[in-house]
Amino acid sequence: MDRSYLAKRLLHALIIAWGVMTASFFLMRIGPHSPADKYLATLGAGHNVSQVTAAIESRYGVDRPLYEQYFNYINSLLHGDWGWSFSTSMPVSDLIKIHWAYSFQLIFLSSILAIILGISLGIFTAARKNTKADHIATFFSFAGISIPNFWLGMMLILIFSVKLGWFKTYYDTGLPMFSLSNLYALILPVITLATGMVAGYGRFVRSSMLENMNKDFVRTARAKGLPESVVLRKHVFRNALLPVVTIIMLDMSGIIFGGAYITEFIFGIPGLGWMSLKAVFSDDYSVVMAVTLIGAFVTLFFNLVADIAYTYLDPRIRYE
Amino acid sequence: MKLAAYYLERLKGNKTAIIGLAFIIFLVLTALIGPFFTVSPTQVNFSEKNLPPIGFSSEQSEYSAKVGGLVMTNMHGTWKHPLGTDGMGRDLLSQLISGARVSLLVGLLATGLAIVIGAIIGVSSAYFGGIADSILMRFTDIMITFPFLLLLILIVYMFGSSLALIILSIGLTGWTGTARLVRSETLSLRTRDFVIASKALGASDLRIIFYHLLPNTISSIIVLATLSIPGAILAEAALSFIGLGDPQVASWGNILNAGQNDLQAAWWIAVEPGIMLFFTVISFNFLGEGLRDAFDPKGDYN
Amino acid sequence: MTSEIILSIENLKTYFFTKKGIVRAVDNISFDIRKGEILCIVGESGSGKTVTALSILRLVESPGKIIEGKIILDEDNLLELSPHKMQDVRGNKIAMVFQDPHSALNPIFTIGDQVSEAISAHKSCNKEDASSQATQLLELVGIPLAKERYHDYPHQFSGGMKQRVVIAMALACHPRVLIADEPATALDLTVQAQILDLFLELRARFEMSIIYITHDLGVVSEIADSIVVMYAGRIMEKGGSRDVLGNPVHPYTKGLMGCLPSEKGIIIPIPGTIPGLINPPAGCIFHPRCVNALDICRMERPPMTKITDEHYVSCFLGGVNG
Amino acid sequence: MSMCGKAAILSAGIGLSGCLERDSGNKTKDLTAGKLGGTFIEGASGADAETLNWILAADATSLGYISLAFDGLIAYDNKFNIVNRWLKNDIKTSDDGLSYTVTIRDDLEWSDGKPVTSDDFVYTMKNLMFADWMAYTYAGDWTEEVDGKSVFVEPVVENETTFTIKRKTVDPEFLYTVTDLMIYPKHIVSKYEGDVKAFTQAPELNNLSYTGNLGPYRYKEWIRNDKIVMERNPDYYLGKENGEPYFENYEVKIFGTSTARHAAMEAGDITNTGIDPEQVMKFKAIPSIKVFTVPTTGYRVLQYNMRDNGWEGLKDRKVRQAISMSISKEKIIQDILLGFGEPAFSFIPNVSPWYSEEGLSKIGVGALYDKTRAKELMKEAGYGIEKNGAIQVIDKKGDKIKLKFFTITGSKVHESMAYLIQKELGDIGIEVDIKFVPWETMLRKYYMNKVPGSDQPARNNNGPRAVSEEPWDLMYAGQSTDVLQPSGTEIFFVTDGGLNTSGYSNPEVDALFKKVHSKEALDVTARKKIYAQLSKIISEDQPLDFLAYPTANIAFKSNIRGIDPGISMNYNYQEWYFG
Repeated sequence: MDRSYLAKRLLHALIIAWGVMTASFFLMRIGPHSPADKYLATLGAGHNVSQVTAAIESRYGVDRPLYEQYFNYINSLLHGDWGWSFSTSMPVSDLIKIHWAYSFQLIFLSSILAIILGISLGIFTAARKNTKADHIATFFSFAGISIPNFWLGMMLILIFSVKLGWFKTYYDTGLPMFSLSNLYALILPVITLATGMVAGYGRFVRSSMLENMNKDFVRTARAKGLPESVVLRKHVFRNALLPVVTIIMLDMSGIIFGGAYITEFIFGIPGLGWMSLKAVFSDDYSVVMAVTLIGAFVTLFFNLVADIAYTYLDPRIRYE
Repeated sequence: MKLAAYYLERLKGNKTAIIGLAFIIFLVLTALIGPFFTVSPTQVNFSEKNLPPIGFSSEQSEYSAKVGGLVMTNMHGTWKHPLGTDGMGRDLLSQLISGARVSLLVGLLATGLAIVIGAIIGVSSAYFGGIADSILMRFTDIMITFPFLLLLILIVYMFGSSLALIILSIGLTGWTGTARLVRSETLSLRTRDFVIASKALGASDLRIIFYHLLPNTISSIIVLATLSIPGAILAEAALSFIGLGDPQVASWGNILNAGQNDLQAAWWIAVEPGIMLFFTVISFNFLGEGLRDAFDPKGDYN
Repeated sequence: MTSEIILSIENLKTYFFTKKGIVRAVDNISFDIRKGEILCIVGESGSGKTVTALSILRLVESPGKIIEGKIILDEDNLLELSPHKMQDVRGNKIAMVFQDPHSALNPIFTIGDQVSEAISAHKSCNKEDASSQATQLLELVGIPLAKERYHDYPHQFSGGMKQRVVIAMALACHPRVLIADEPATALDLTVQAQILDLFLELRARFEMSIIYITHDLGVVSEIADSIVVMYAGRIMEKGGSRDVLGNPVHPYTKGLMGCLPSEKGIIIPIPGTIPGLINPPAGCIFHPRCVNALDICRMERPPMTKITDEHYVSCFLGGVNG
Repeated sequence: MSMCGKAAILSAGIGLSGCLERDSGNKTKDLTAGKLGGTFIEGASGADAETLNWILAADATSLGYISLAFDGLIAYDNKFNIVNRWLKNDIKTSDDGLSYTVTIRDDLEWSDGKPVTSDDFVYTMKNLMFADWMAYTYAGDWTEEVDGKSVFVEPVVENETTFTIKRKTVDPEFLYTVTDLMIYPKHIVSKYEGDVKAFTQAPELNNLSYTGNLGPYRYKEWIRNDKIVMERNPDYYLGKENGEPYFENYEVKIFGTSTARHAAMEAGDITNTGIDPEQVMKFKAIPSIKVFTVPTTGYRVLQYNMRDNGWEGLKDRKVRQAISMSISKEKIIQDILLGFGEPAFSFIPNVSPWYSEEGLSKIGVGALYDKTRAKELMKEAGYGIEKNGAIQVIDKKGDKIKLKFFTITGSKVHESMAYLIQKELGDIGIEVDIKFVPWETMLRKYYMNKVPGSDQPARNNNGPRAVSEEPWDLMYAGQSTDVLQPSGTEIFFVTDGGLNTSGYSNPEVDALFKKVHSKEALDVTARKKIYAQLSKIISEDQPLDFLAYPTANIAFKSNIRGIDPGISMNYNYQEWYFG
């Protein structure tokens, strides 16, 4: 991977980030909502609603013409200013600083678990292709992929929290982040988020393994007299890993902004997903914009990482 | 038609795909004729609140005029409401049937829309190439990069929670996969002899696109569509679950959303629609995978 | 040439159990290979040559299965060895070179790694020894600048060079038998010739026995000491190269030779194609395509008939010149 | 400081949250020893607060948080007696009712040790609350009508701890506006004056770092949408003798679902929370928990659209009475509220000192819940014909009457009400078409109105000819009244009332509300009479159907001591402790 390629990729990423930013900026503002909405119901007799609305909109800087707001926003972004969150009354950057960790620990733990379990499941089932164990595992993978994670979360709460009382029904932010009790508290959320990932990765690894098992070089490896475990681990798996790495990387953003969102919602984890959901409902533009942009950057970052990882893992690309 | 019969024959060999197909057919039939046999899903009956399903019993608080306060009653499931009732005494069976209609409608229409948009964008991008391709693909990239659920939530929140809008927004945001697939398939077809031949014969771009390029990608599109339907169904359910569903319809997500607050008093409200969702989604996944295998020319082995 | 027999295949049956039925890919074949000889297995594609080779190494994959027979190497029946012991046979006593060098090498490991891996699989030696041995092997098979190229990846080599690497891997433990499955087919003509020369050279140098699988009678005539002609999973004719090529008995062998461009430059193809192996024709499996087929050919399977001590044919017309 | 106590539309299901006063005033002389310690955790539902910068707050939750650090001038006990907080003496109203003299304690301090002075109050009013740049949402409460123009009242500093607010017109209920007065430190805020952006984003104002000894707790940590933690204020001006407050921390924890909230209470993770009616019996059976059933200031109404885009019949009082007469308040209370409520007949809750039963039409219960009589009324109004001895309710064209019913989405109580009302009206032959809409849609499309074709900006009441964007006939909503100052509710009932979205107009009602704000009403008995008369007229007129006053069930850990259960049970919360 030479420098000009990297530069090209970065430029491409920037264009896409700009596109996402612009799209969400205008999407948020063409709707009929205004941050002054929350005051509408309380505006009693004797008030000139439009005057108060105007004052409130000017307070949050949303009274300017759209293009002006747009350029102002870009300008402040370039100066590292993410804006002011008027539904939480704090700078968006502070909000993110406080809340990202809750999302991160959930996503990190789930991903690690899903990668370990998913890959093991994939190797296990591929090595036992068409056996009973494989069929059972395949069925459970399908189930894991198909189970709606919001329902899964609810069922876990119903069974393990409400009926059995093993866990709290909500996530307790009072726990120190690096403690066993915090890890324990994250068990149900992580299961909720990771189940679909484990099943998906498992299936993907399995099919990637099977595809590579039919490759001639695997037969070559066996013909050399290598033990089957070495054949699987070295020749099949290392090759099967290539597309898996890509899929996992590309999947990351989907997980963060799909599953993690919902998981935070169910368990009351005040992560970025939940914050942005609340922000949508409060017409808090800057928070939604920031989370969207972070999401886009994370996605683009993982795309880039996938690319680099691919290059690292696949000498055919590395040396071109 | 012969080809269809051939693929059907191949599909028959796949047990899980057939199970999936059977459940989908059952669901469609239920959604179509079920409402004629059940009570209205909005019919409330406050004296039959929170009835458990058949075979279960549950302790419920009720106001008793005699006592002038609350009394605990042990409620048993009745055949009148085989799947129980919700907190307003509405029949859950009929709500679930109504939910099946909603889910199938969303799944089919939203996916259909996404496929049409995706196919048009994908095929034009590949066929015209050059600048058109770059612009369309950058646009696709932007759409892919946009956090999908957040985008959906934004649109639905902004413009109102009606079923039509939900379907439209799922369709409008879900086409990127199709576009990429159709584009890559078309790219590989574009240089094939028959396309070049018809170009040489003076066929118009549209004709080439509709008569030569699209039909040749149809099997991949069918597989993708089948596998996308659960995504659309889940997207609607997720939206409803977080409170952005169309409040006028009893969709599974809406019932789940309501059930979430009743987990202690009436667990079945949250359990039942989830089971339906799960079976529906897994059926489409089974069928989709089966179709993929059936269409796969390498799939003869085993 | 009557040196000792080192590998003997007896009544080998390898079937594939597919959903549509049983494919008799290798159906009751027997042949021997002697020390230092080059035995060519000849046949059209689909005749079971490769499955035979894989069966010898017990590398037939599901749904394929070796049903019965014996493969005797050094008095051991390979089919009765434990998987672990069989592992030690592969690459060590019997090695194999595959058809397509482009896919036979793992793209993500260096060639040096893949060659030394073959060494360390069977010899307990440290990494450096293995790698120096591997370098020697690479030199041996004619890789220029072997030391420098040790750390290169397969895609950095040409097809012919890749095949040399594959051969180097196969030679890693100086195997008694080297199975080469159409090793030159995927390469262009000049390279083919170089690879053939390499085999001849190696045989001379290591006294290896080579089972050379090909559909190319031209190649066979150049290198074979003995020949096994396969068709639809069965052996049609086998014997010394001079006998089989000089005096082909089986109509199929004759047909194959007809496929060689004759001096007059006319190619005479064999009519028809290989039958489906799930429901093979009764009697002689070749009869539907045989111009000389008799009634008995449609009913009974012809036995292996001895023509000379070293020449056998499976045909009712055996010895009769059609 | 109960701004939220003023008349308001309640947007959704109500948690316990901010409207309950948290105040102190008890004079018991217990020793601190043994009481100190523990964290009080209140379980809340719904949205988190938006800001601790009180002048910007639009939501009750924000004001609830702020009140933990900020007592306010007074508090009310459960019987609505005023308990002085920051006040040194009761507010003195001049005999002419035109000036209000406020004297605050002299031991109040900002965090930097500077004393809280009357100048701070006057500054807050004049330079912040009344300032155009601020656009304070409740500024209207501080204006009066003089010569047809709306002007602000005039605050004047008398001395270090005394200030006077002067009016030009008499309004007896202005007293309650004054008692709600809040304050900013002049020496900190003055640097932001005029710059609304800087003011909005000022860190000291957003994390309450100035509150000094003004409340029992101090800001410690706020994780948005999760919890706010306030820590014990050792300098609390009321704690000088007995060391109040006794909890080390006071925490409000927000739960996403009521399931989680109830489960947390059951498990003992939280100290107190509101309980759904269905769960009350279960919680009452738990020994470590006690449940109090207390009245609230809210009431539930069915609004009738009397504007031009509503069904014409609703303009007729008889029709409204007929509809109200067909809806059983008992059923609502028993079936939906499970007995936790009282039938409502007036905008003045029955817990209010101004409540009077005299002359009240108790429509919807007993003899006035009568569907036959309702049908007769419909016929009298011209919306029914007699057929085979029974009255068939039809509109003037002879068709079945179909009414469009709206309420907000996402609340089980709202939905249940909708279906119950639909059923009841179905019995008299009126078909009700129910639509659930989100709160914002409700506001924009159904509440806000303007004269068709005009370029008026839409507002909640643009005069009698204005109509909402979408037509509606019936609307179910929750409203709340300041029980001490029910005249605040006039915005729903007077012709030009700011929240008179349904277009009700009765000159008699207008005049009576005016009277409440006049010199005549300075006399409490006279005022009570006016209120009684208003209640009577409105209950006859039925501009809306008052359905019920719900009561709340609030669970506490049973080891909490010092609770005085009632409508404002939090008034002495700083004296509570873990026993």
